[in-house]
Amino acid sequence: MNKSASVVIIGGGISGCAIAYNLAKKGVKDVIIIEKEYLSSGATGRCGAGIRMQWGTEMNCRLAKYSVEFFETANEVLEYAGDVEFKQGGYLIIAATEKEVAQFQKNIKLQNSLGIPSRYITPQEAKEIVPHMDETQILGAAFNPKDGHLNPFHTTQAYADAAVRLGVEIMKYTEVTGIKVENGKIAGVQTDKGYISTPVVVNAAGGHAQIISEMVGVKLPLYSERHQILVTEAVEPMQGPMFMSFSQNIYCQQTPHGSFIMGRGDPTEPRDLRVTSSWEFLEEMAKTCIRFLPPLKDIRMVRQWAGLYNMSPDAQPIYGPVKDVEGFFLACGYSGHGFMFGPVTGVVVSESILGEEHTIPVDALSYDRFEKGELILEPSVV
Amino acid sequence: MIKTDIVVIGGGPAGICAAINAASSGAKVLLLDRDSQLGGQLIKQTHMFFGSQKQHASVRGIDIPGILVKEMEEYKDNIQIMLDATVLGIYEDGVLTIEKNDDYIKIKPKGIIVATGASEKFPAFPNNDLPGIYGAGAVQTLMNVYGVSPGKSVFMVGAGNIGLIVSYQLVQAGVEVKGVICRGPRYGGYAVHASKLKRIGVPIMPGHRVIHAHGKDKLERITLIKLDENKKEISGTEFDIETDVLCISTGLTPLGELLWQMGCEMKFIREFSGHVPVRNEELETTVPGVFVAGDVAGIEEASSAMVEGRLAGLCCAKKLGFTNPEYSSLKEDYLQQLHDLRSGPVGDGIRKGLAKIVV
Amino acid sequence: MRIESHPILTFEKGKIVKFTYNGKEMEGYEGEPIAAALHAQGIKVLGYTHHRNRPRGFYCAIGNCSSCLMVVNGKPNVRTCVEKLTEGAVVETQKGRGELK
Amino acid sequence: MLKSTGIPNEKDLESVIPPKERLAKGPVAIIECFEKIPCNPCYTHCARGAIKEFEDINDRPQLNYDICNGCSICVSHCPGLAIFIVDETYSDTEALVKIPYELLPLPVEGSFVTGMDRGGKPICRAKVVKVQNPKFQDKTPIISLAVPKELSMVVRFLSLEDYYSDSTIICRCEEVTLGEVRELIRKGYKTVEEIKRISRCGMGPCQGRTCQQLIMEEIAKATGERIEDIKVHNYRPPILPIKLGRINGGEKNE
Repeated sequence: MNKSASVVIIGGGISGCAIAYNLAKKGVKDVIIIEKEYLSSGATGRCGAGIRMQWGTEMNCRLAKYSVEFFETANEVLEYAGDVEFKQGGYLIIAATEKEVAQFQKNIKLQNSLGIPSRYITPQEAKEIVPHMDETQILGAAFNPKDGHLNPFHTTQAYADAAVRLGVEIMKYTEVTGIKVENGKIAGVQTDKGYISTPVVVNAAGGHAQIISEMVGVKLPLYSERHQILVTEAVEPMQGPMFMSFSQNIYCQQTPHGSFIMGRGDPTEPRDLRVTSSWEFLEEMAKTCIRFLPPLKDIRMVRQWAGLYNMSPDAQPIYGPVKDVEGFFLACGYSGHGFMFGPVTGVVVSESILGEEHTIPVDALSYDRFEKGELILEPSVV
Repeated sequence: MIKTDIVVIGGGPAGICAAINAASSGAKVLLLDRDSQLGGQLIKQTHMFFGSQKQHASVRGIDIPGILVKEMEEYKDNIQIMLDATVLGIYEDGVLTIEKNDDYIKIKPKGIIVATGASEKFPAFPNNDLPGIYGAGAVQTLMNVYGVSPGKSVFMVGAGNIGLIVSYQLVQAGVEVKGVICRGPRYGGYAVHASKLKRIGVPIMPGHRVIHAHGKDKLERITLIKLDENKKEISGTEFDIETDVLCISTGLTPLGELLWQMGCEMKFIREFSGHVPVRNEELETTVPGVFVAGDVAGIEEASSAMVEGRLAGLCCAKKLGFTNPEYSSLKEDYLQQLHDLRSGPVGDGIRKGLAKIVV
Repeated sequence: MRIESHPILTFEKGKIVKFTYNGKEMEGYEGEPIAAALHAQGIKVLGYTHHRNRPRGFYCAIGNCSSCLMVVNGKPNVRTCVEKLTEGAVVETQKGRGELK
Repeated sequence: MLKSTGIPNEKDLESVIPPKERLAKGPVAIIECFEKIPCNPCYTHCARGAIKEFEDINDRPQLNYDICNGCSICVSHCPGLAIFIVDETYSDTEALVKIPYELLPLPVEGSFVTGMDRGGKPICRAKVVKVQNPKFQDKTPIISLAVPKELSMVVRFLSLEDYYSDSTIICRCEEVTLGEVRELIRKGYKTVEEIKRISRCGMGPCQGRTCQQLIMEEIAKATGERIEDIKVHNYRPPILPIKLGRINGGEKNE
């Protein structure tokens, strides 16, 4: 079954679906998304799905702000029949070290200058926002009431449904086995279901992005690592914001459904594609969670799982074309933040493909920044 | 973290027998059960068992755990029993996490025998979730373990051995059984069980299905419909029966979650009503050192579960280097017992299922 | 209803303990599951669901299905088909998700 | 016929069903009023003037299909409850039928009911897309039903009686119904894991122990696949829910 398309997007997560939607909206109707399993089966469906504007670099603040503003009206804009379950309960990022206090105050100044309504608050004020926290464990906190959380499956589905209505084709359970390049230009994509001739390929393969890039001979400075997460039984609403700490390594959010989703990073995690679960994570996660949020000792966890962070050297995404292979575009290296950047990814990558001016200047996130050595490291990452 | 040779998960007939034979071969065994007593579902079986003397035939199910536990005492130096202990997960490094009362425990064994049994199937019909609609196992637990009657009257869905036996047990407990139905044109259980019920006056009605349950806060009434030879509904034959308990006995499905977690190759086998592990004649799965026995390997009778347990225990120990001096003759005996139990007409399905799953 | 006489079984009961169900004082046997003690008093409805307000009783009675969740001693989501009855237990119908205090 | 059975026949209906081309353009009113009776609220309430002026109050309404935009104002004002709105552009496979409904209880938006034909015979499962009951409709709520496209001119009423078992609970923990699962399968969700993630079916404390095989059976029924070939969902620890406080940092003696 051979076919052709103007653009082939590899990866049916939020990025791939958002790019397809934006392209179709701009009139590029013959777009094909290829997904190895089902929509949001990779990092998107495995992530914590938190959305925050509280970042340490101007670039990330701008990207996140755009995304949050989009999510506020996502149900309406995408005309979704379901609900993306956007809960705007804020992010409470606690400062547990003096270094963090200083960093947060600096971050907030930057964020405020960009129109992000974050503020620095005392432990007592933090306690008023999350009454069940142990405020004696913290020195202060940064709070932005506009941050929040979504249901990643429904959000991706909303983009996918809108894209399909505009003519996009989604090939589920289809695996890319090779990418054909002729005279330095993309010629087509080989899959286990047939060949698709196309001049443009977008690499939105999440944790597998480096493998896809190798198919066209581009070696990306990316690696993937497992991040684990757990979910509890549902209880009545008791925690508004995402509770988070960079230095203490925790994020914990109650979803509108009532369950708590929490995760942490592990610096000793090997760099590979495993998504198995470990008991070590479970034990450390429970300990950290109870230390800061004591009443959660009585909540039962029901499931743990893992997903892949696609790590870039500066913990920021890579957007746009690759010089050596004409027609090959990147949307990867999110370093754990691909879901929340989904809306902006859709906009800027579609603009790159169509040669349009970027709504948000993202040239600094292009692939050649690594050659030039122009890296700005994002300090605010779990 | 507890280190041991073999962990046996599940203290029902299969698990106890597995522990006995692993321990008698010289392995250190840890036997886990999430209930506060050993015996699994035997503790609710008031009827006498079938099979041969070797599988304790004509002994009541409730009395079998006692016999097995006594046998286990012989090897008490090699067997540690942990009750009220639920295995939560098996991780990539072979570590088991366990909740026991208020404790959280980890175990790292060299071999694992999974004897987790089965869980009851849940049928779909409107209002199937009303209080008063209970699984047959639940009804048995309530009346035979805790001495509480499930209700004033019971209607039984399912006429396999469990449906027929539980109906009989309900009458013994003084509960009116208004009828027993099954979808097919013939009941599935043993004829002797059906005859016992008929003598008492319980109607057995093959070729019926529940299409609706009714009741405000709990079950009050059910609607049945007649089915033709091909289990198709005959419209216009609907009728209602008043009852406050509907007992569901539409089959069991193997509880293989831990096997999935360990990455054992699993296959859906119709004859065993669910996914069961691919295994060899010695009951070792595709993950080396992981063995299975009893209902988790495919739904059968307790008699074969006990023999499977013995075989798995013997072979798992051997795999770890603990060879019973009588290994060969015991193994041959167990295989022969299993062969005999499965050889008759009622073993048809089991033999068919095994042909698809044993490699 | 308790089964008073049985042709085969004799029930070894624990000692009688008092507990409350939605504030009402009741008696049951120590160590039996809470759901069994309630059922013996004719109480089948253990909770109501969050989304559709459906009544819920137990289904499997061996801790598999989580259909029997109640609030016990102030803690929600307790599987009462396996949770043992203790002296003075405070048992309440769970409406919806249950509150963690 | 109509005068003996109360059910309009095909010939009656021919005169009120718009041509295919019009139906393909969007919502339109179907005025099933076949008898000359002294009544004209449909005409007086149509703000667009789509119904031809009545010369005699006994005239039968004549709708100009090109002017009618299916706004549904006439529906709740028709004393005979004889006007329906049909939108065949609702989706590729479904049409939307708007029905006046004056019984209690009202159906719930998002739930599944049984679509009935003009003779009160159950004909299909139907999803309640909308329940409109503003004051100006004066207690004649309008129910929007999504029905299979080929039944757009057949379904004219609804019953809350669950003939197709759609309100049957399939997942006890998360209260997912058979109807919701069937809807997802119809939309192209073909594996247990996909259905689980979008609907939470099987994500509750029992971890799918009670519902997984039922979902597999529904997938098998809808796709014709053998149940043996249907992939199960991912099995993840823990097998049973455990309090975080029990795990807290590991074993007590560590």
